[in-house]
Amino acid sequence: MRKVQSLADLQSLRDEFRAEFCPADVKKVQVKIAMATCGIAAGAKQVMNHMVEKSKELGLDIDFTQAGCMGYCYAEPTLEVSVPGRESVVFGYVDETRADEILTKYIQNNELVEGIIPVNYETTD
Amino acid sequence: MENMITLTIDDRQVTVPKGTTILKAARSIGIEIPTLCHYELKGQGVENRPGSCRVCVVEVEGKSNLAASCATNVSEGMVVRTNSLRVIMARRTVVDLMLSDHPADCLICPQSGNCELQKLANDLGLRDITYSGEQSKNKVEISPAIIRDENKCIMCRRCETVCNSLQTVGALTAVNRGFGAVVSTSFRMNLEDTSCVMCGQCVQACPVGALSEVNNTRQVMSAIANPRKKVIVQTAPAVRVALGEEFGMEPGSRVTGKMVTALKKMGFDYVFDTDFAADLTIMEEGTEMLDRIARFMKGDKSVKLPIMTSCCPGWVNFFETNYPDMLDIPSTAKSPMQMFGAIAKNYWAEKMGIKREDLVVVSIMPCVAKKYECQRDEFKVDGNPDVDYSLTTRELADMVKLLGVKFEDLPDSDFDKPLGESTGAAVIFGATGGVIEAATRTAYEIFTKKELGKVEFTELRGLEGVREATVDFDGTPIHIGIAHGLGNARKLLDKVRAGEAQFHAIEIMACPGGCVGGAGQPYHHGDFSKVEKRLQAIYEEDREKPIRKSHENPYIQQLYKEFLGEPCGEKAHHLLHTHYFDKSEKKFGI
Amino acid sequence: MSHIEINAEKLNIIKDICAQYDNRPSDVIHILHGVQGALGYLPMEVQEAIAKQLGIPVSRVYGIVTFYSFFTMEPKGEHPISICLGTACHVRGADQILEEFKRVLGIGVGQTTPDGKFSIDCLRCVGACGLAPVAMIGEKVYGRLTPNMVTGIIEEYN
Amino acid sequence: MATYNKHILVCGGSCCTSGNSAQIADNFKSTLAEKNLSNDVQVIQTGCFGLCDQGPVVKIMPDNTIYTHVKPNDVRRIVEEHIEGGKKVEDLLYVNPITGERVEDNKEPNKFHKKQIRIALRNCGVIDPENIKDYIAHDGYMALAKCLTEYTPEQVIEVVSASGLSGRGGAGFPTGKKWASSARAKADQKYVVCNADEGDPGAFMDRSILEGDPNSVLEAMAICGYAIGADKGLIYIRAEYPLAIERLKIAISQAEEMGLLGDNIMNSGFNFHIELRYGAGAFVCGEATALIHSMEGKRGEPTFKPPRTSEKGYNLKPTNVNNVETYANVPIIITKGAEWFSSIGTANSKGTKVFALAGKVNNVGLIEVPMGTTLREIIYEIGGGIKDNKKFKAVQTGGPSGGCLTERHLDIPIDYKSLTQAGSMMGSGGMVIMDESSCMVSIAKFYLDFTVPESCGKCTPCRIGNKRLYEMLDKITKGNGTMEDLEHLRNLSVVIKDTALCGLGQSSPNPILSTLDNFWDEYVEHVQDKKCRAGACKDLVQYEINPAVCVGCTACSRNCPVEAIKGELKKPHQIDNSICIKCGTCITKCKFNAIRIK
Repeated sequence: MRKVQSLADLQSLRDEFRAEFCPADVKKVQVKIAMATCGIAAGAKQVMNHMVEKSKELGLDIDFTQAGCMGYCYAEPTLEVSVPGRESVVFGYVDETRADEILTKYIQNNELVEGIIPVNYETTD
Repeated sequence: MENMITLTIDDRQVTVPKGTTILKAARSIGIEIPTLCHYELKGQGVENRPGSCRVCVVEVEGKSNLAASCATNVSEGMVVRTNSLRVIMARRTVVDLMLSDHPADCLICPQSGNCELQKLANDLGLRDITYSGEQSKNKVEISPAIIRDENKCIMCRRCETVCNSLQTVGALTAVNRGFGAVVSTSFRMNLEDTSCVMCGQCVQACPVGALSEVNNTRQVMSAIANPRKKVIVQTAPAVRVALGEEFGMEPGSRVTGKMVTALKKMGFDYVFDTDFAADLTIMEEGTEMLDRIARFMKGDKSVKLPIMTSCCPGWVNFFETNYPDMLDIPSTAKSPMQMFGAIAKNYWAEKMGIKREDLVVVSIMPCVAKKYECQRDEFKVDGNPDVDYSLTTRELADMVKLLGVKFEDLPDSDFDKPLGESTGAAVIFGATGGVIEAATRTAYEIFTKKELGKVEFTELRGLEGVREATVDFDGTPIHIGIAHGLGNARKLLDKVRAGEAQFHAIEIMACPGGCVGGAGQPYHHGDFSKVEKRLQAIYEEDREKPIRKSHENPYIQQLYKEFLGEPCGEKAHHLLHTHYFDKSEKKFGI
Repeated sequence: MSHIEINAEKLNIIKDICAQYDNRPSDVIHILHGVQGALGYLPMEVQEAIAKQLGIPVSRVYGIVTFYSFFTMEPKGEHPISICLGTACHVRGADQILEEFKRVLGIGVGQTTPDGKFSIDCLRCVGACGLAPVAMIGEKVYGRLTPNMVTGIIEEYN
Repeated sequence: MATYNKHILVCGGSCCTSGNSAQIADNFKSTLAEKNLSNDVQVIQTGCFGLCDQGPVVKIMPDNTIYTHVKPNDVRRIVEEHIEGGKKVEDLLYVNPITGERVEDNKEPNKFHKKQIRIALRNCGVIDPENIKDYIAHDGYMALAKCLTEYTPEQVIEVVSASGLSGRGGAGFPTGKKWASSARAKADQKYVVCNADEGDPGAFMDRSILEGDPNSVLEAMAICGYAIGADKGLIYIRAEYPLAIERLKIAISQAEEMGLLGDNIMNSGFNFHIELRYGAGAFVCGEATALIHSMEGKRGEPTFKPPRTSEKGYNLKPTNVNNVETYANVPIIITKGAEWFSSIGTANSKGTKVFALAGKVNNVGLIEVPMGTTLREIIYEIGGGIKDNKKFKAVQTGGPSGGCLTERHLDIPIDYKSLTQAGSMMGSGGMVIMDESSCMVSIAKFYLDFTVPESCGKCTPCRIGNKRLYEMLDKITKGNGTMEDLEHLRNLSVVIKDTALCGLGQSSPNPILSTLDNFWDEYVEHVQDKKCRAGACKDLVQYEINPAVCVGCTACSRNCPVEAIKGELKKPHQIDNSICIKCGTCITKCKFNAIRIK
């Protein structure tokens, strides 16, 4: 990575990274998994590994990323799924079975599965 | 006046310099706020001010909590109440809590009568313990010189501060936390197994009975009561200027004659003076010093300088523990107390027809470490020590009190002869810089073969922690270093070790002020002005002595003629010199 | 008391860790972390070796070791079990979990099983309150515990 | 295979469930089946919407229509009018609480019902904490760049002061004032310290921020360094947080690699380096002076103030100490402005506060609410109410330094001042909800049990006083307390608060004083009636088998570890309370609820 030289330089880098990390319109399915201590303790890592494998099997092209705590400690592991053209949905209590359902039912077929957590906070942007 | 602050304490206005604490501001107008953890050796750079006992709390207008007066600086317009009901109730509760975790064996506690907690509980009128509960069960140990009863520790940290900051010995530390917190040693070991040098400054600092000296008065009284034993006593120079304090006399009162009278009343067979042996020490150490300097100047590479004094047992322990690489630097001369013992048991006893095992030598010392020194194996013959028991000034006072006499009204008596005769040079051993001054008085005359015009070397005196001076030996400059307090000693020694300082001779005393500030002296409770007054008294005593140079002591001259031969000669070497051990590997945490 | 010898291998580990911090006394807590991580615990000869490296009295090291609950002078079990007794875990029944671990392993808090496999300690809060009650075995966190899960968890390590 | 074009989300939170949301979901399913719509519209139960006072709640997607107070017999109307007819059911629509209008499309930015605003947590759960690019993509380091290029250090402090941000670690000291004090101090070296020694049992806000968004803390520390004239930052973090440490290390090295930390940052001539310092398990090290002594390699004992750490801190140099959450607020204050920040919150306290909501509440979690939110909103709307439909009893805030508040405090808008006035405190953000099964004397004892060994042992009132408080509470919970003990308990608590050296001791009696104030009857019951109404004090309860309910299945007697239960098969059993150790095993084993505590 190169060193940032100035405010303008940082701004252009930001725009470049935005296109990579949070483009205005999502073209690809994104799965974000909450991987703070509680999430990991509740099995988030295994769920993620499982989903990566399973999505390969299903031939799904998905971006998996880890994130910090989403705040739903009672429902760990939790993950957020963004499918192009749909509002993103947070699922809680995700074990391997539910992970499979999310892939085959929700992502592939727009069929919701158990464990939806309505987002109840406001973001700053 | 911008550096002055005006505030109101108990409705009285007071103006003090900025940076003054409420405690000191109150004291400046005679308002006493009780304290426990606060302990300051003024001028010695040591102040224990953790603000932790919470006894000195006061009410400051506008502050929601009570403030510790020892730790709160004054500010302009501050309004302080030191005696409101809120303050008094809080103070009582704090002391009540301390008592709830403190053994109630006051009647037989070594600190009874001197205990600051006992006094405080009494002053606050505590007659029962409201908040009783579980009491700490910690270690109690008896080392050769010091008794440690952790159950009595109130965590004031005074001992920890003197052990680490003043003395840099590092034997004591606070351990654990919460209710289990207590001042102890590494791994809760006995002091003897730690870096402790037995200097006893912790004992001097302890406000309660958690640290005290080993008490030998009972053994001494049994010996006196035993008709088969001859019991003789020697008294160190610093004792005579401090003992009076135990009887309500002014600090710095010289009570030499009364002390001798009291000792005779107690039944000692002979009352001698360690000062006699101090003169002897000067003969030996002075000769050794001149010899080393002369050989060094001639280019003898086997000789090392500086020569360092070796009278102080805390200091000897300190260098054996911390400077094992420099064991060949201190003088090999024994301390005056041990020289006295050696002469008494090997020369005087024979002369008097007393068998060694029937002679008991007692020393009265301003010192706690002497209790350890007299037990060292190299000072014993077939298990029989040259000095049997060493008592502190405080223990002597306790014994005097048993006589039921009014000490201040006792008549004066003289020491017995021959081991009771001494010079002014011996007296000043009790003050920092005194040993080296006494040695200089003799060395000068021997070296220059001229008589000294002025015997007082004021450039060697004072209370500065580390002092350096150059004395002109008739054209030859002799560089002298002096340190008192082991932290200061460490500073000086580290310089010498690093080759950053060149001295011909160095005097070191473990206790601040030298023996006048010894750990065995009456408790000064942090009032260092008492030590300064004792120091002045020492120099007065010197001025009044008819002979002020050790080599002019006729009894010393006679001793050499009759028995010892030459200073540092074969016999003198055998009886009056010793050797040192590397203790760094035997102890933990050096 | 004479020195307890510490073998050269251990001494080198200690020296290396101290050297990583240039033997700075101000880094003694990091050094203790490092040494405990490498050797498992901090017995007195280890503390002494550290003090020597740093040129400080061992009393200071000991004062620190006894102050911080993270440091231990006793060897822990191969699988140290830590029961969280934070508030969230407390109100969700952590004491019952602790009792069950004690009962199943037959040891008390601060003790190690005779075979050296397990030791039990309590800790204040893992910060995984959402999963309360929580226990840690090594660095693995077990959440939403009930007493009847305890035997199964221990079996994972047998 | 079905391809749904509509989804009906039925809230499955406990409030809605008790309002018969299961029946509602069933009705939707049967109605849709009846109309042959099962393959077009999916019905699913979800987690709590946080609209508990308006439940049961139903949301239709993708129309973003929220219906409130839905009853099972409303289902047909919704299906027929909305799903089939495409016309929304007006009288069930969610009402905008501000305008009073019914809202048809509840898609962003209509977020009136959302009680939370995520400022400190803005990136948590959003970005990849191990990739600085993701942080930069979310405007990361823009605030630092702005400060270095557009602001003087004084201006930075002005912005922070004007925002009204105050210390989130507990006491709420104004952050701008603190920075200004360090900036004023003259010294050759200054330090910026981040207090990440989160120690309150039941609190994990700081850990979550560090694990979810470590760069925001680094950026804020650099901004602080620029403002006060420090080039060195230290993060004092609990060794019990390995993941947070790992992510911080990654973030620091990535930031250094990109020149966002290090020398001559963005060619501004400003240097800033950050190092980690580990705690070692001492709660008291959360206190600033203790923390500094710990960083210096000493026992973590607090020392008296003044001097404040901003004048004489780490290595006796001016040191600014703030906690993680405080720093996490800083970058966005710089980018969005002081005015934006100060518009959130109450007159006394600006911005938001993160709480770790825990205990007997349905939605345990990490929440961030504007100052001024009420406890009721937090517990019932965000927290989804009390678990298992039990009765709310108390809420504990501020950890061992705080207190327990009750029903009558639920509608206080919370900020630093109001919580202190109510007898608790904000603290670092632990919030533990208790129901009727919690004994308040035991809770007070629990906190003292924590404080006693966590006291550093330095000052008398904390070292011995807290121990005595614990002993008195222990005596009371064992049924040996006297009314005099209650008096002593209060008196000693007051003196400890008044005389202790540091914040830990000065606040350690708070759990006792607040429970004495709010639950006096419960204390008296323990003392006079030897009774614990919560059934938590083992020495004060008796177990009893209700013979009318017991079927004699022997499950209890077989599982009793001390053989205190006797009885013949298929006949009611009895418990011998002289043997019983009140372990509770029988209660969990009994399938018939026949065993009760009295």
